[in-house]
Amino acid sequence: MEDLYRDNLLDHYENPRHHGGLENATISHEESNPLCGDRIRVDIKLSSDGTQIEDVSFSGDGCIISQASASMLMEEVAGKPITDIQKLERQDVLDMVGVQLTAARVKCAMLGLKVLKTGLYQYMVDHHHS
Amino acid sequence: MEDLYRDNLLDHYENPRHHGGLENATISHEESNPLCGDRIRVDIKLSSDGTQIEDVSFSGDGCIISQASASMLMEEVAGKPITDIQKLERQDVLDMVGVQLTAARVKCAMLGLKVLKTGLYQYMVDHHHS
Amino acid sequence: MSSLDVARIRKDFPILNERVNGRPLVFLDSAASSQKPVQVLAAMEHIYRATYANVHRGVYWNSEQSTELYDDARCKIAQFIGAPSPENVIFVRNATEGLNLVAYSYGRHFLKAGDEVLLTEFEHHANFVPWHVLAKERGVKLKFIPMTQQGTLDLSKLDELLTPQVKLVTFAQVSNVLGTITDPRSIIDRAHAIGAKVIVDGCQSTPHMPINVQAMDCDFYAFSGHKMLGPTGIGILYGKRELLEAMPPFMTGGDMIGSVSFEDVTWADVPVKFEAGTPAFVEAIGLGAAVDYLSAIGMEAVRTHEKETVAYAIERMSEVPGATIIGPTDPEIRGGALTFTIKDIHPHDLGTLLDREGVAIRAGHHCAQPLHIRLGLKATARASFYIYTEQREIDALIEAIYKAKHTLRK
Amino acid sequence: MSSLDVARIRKDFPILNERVNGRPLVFLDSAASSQKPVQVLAAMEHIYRATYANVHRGVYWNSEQSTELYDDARCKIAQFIGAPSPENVIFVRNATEGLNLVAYSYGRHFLKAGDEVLLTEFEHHANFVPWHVLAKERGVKLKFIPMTQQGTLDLSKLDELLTPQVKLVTFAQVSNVLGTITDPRSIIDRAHAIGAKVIVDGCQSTPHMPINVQAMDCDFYAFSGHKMLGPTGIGILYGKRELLEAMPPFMTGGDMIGSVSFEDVTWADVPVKFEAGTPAFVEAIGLGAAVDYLSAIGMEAVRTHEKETVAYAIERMSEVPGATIIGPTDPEIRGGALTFTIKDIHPHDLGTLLDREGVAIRAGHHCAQPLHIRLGLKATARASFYIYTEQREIDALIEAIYKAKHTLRK
Ligand SMILES: Cc1ncc(COP(=O)(O)O)c(C=O)c1O
Ligand SMILES: Cc1ncc(COP(=O)(O)O)c(C=O)c1O
Repeated sequence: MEDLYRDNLLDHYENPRHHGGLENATISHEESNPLCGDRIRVDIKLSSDGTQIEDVSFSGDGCIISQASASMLMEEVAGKPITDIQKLERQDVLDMVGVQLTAARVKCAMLGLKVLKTGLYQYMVDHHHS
Repeated sequence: MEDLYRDNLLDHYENPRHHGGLENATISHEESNPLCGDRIRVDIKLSSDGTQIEDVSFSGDGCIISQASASMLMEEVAGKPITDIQKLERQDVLDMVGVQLTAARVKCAMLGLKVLKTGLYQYMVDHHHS
Repeated sequence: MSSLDVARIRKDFPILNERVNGRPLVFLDSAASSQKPVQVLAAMEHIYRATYANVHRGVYWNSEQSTELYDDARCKIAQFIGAPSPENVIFVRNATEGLNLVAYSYGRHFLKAGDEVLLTEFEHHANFVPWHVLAKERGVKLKFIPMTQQGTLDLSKLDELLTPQVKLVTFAQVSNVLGTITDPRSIIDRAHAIGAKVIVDGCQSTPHMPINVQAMDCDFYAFSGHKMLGPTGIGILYGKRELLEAMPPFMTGGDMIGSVSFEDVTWADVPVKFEAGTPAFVEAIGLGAAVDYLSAIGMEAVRTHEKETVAYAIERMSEVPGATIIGPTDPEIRGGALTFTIKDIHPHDLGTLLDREGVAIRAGHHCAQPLHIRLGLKATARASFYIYTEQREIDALIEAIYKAKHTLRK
Repeated sequence: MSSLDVARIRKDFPILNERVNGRPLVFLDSAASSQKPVQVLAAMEHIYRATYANVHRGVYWNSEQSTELYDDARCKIAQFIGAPSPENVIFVRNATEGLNLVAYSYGRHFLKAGDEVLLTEFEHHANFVPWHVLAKERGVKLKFIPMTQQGTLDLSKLDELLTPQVKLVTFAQVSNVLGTITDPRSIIDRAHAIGAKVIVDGCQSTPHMPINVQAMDCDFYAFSGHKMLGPTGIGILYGKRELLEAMPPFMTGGDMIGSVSFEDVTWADVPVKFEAGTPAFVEAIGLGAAVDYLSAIGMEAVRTHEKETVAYAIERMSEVPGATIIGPTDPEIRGGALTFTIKDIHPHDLGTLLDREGVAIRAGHHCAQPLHIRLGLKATARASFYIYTEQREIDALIEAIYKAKHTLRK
């Protein structure tokens, strides 16, 4: 217990980084976990050559795990090349969260990554087709 | 075991009484037990005033229990007033058979009685309506 | 002072001695599924260890024994719910299958475009989605009985809602979220007056109070065995005889036929017509043992115990700063489930934090999303009680909530 | 010499030490339903005694534990039948429900009047009646692959039968009466060539031989847990991913939804889309344990043992005056069930007489009335074998038949 909702996680929940949305975002994508109602939107501003995440911000509501892990994820990806994001996996998010999650709560932690990746993927598909 | 297929039952099976059908039957009714394929037809000749079973005969095929108990039943009801037949119950047939039957086999033993009673009942309903 | 000898009852439930996360298990999720007494486990175990064979049509001892026990179970259950005969009782997997059976076999054959189904806003998905699908497929319209602020049904407009187009009315006797107990007769009589048939979802009532389907006069009644001390994999659909006889089968196959030829098939009599294939007969016998167990305690006493328990839980929860109780707070019209929210704590976080204290509650929408939309909530927390629930477990719940608030600085 | 250590295996089946009618039980009805090893019983008992809670959406330890064990069982079963992924595996009550699911969800949505379903004359009612009902309801036509004198499928006319109207082909891999083993590929490849989908009824094959649904290339595959050491109340429908995804749900309710509002419902992904309501998850875990047990023995060894057993049974039965074996007498193409008649003795009488000797066989039409019509028989007797069957039990069967003949003076 002492571990699960430890200060770092609570801090991210109460003081979310990269939070509140972006004006002039290149990409905006939102999803919710229908089973628990957690909802996250990610706004991404790409660099002009479209290879880099210039800025990123999330908004949403839900449990501590989903919101805090989204905040951690934002910190992690801001300023990174898109190719880095594509390599991000489940385990990377679990490492950021840094505490033991049960299977049911892993889903909460993954929502941010899912929204981020799906948003980027859709953008790239659209971009490619145009 | 010694009891179940005892001589009396086997005797009725091998030498069925009132067997082979009637010419000029007043009533003929046939049914089969769909689950095991046992089949019995009962032919009844009523007395001219319609109150008495003047003669009766069965035919059919199936297991020893169904055929032997039909034979015993025929012996029992021949010459009896219809009102007696209406009173016949499950237990009466079990008493005739005289051996312990398991639930699955009781159905076999009851086929003859069912055919007899249904035939009589349908006749009476038709008769009443005409 | 409880109306049940809970300490004695708890001895029959080995799981209640287990520890979870280093703490004694405080199991407060019986509304999702109850624990099982050793008597139920022993009844099933005995079959598998000593007498097992498939039911029906076997002419050897083991098979006849299975058939007899299966038939006995049906009789016990019929008696338990006040059915006129075991022939009104169909074994299904769970309440969900029972409700789908009605939607497929009755709904698809007796409802047509323009007909209406009247339900409530607090139905479990099991009693909402099948009607939603029927509605889409057949042009049937769904209408809803509104709720009062308190979470009870507002029946003041019922007669207006009961237009001649309404062919089916269906509702949960006890809501699995609000806990609201609805008097079935208050709806059934008025529905019958316009010729509608009524389905009662008895999932949250059958385990917890005396039930008499004949007195209730419902046309169909569905419930699950696993919520009332029985095993998983078994549930019941009760139906009035003449309706069951008029309905075509749902699933078809072995056992439910009269005879089969290449050209023609006839059906067995009810209830067998609705039980295709090898039934979950060991589970049915387990449910029979569960019904024996409940009958021995007495369903009046069960209800009294839960009324006391929920009253105490309401009292304790009302003290908690930031706690909001969802649904009626009058124990007379509330079943043994207490749904609540804690200000600024997401129910999932609360569930996880309570779990670390060994306290098992449910968090989420409890398969009642439409209701949560109506309430304007994404999720809620629910603690639910049964015959083995002790007051000290409510105390443990409350204590764990305070601890969670402290951990999260709320 | 058996390929299995039957004596050791029998120690895991407590029921095999029981006496019936004063005689040691000789259980020869495993084709109807098998006995269960203590390992399977222990797996289920442990859940009920130590960890039980409902699966899905619970955020506390017990519920997560149930979910994990349930998912594990699905993985084990997928592996056991060579499915590409656990997502191809749907839990149902029994094979009958699996076949009905296909008839409702695939059949009602992808077949139209004038289409044809090709089946065999030896299908179990579970794989005949659902198609008969679909045919009547939708103007679909049923056609039958003929049989040879020997009781195998006559595939010489298969290409003629496979007209463009044929949309579905379905057959039992092993007939529950004739015992005939059909090589699925001999039909599936030709059916696929004309674009038909193929369902294999694996009820009598999955328990008895290695199965690989991918190698077989069937589109659907159904079987029951209770015939393969598992508990009652659980069965499997395997389906190819793209088909399952294209199909609408069968039953609807809790757990199988994506989201639900008053206006709209979305479905969960396969396989959950097809599992409405609280699943028989304890039974599913029991079936997982059964699959572990069978895998540890090895399905090749199981098949070899049964081939030896049925060969011995055929040999012994052939000596009995008046005995007629129904179906192939070549053990290479015969599963572990021997169906027979004894001249002038009705199978029910034989069954009763054998029961008095403790020998349990099945008598009747074995839910295959059309086949019995084709064979010109009302009923037959069937002795069926499994991993725990010993040669001395075949000897006991033969001896009991002689005794019955003597009692009935035949
Ligand atoms: C070939 C075959 N198909 C289907 C079934 C039906 O199985 P269940 O009754 O378990 O659904 C059986 C079992 O009797 C069978 O042998
Ligand atoms: C009111 C109500 N109806 C239906 C159901 C569905 O029960 P099952 O999942 O056992 O089919 C439940 C259980 O969650 C319930 O509480």
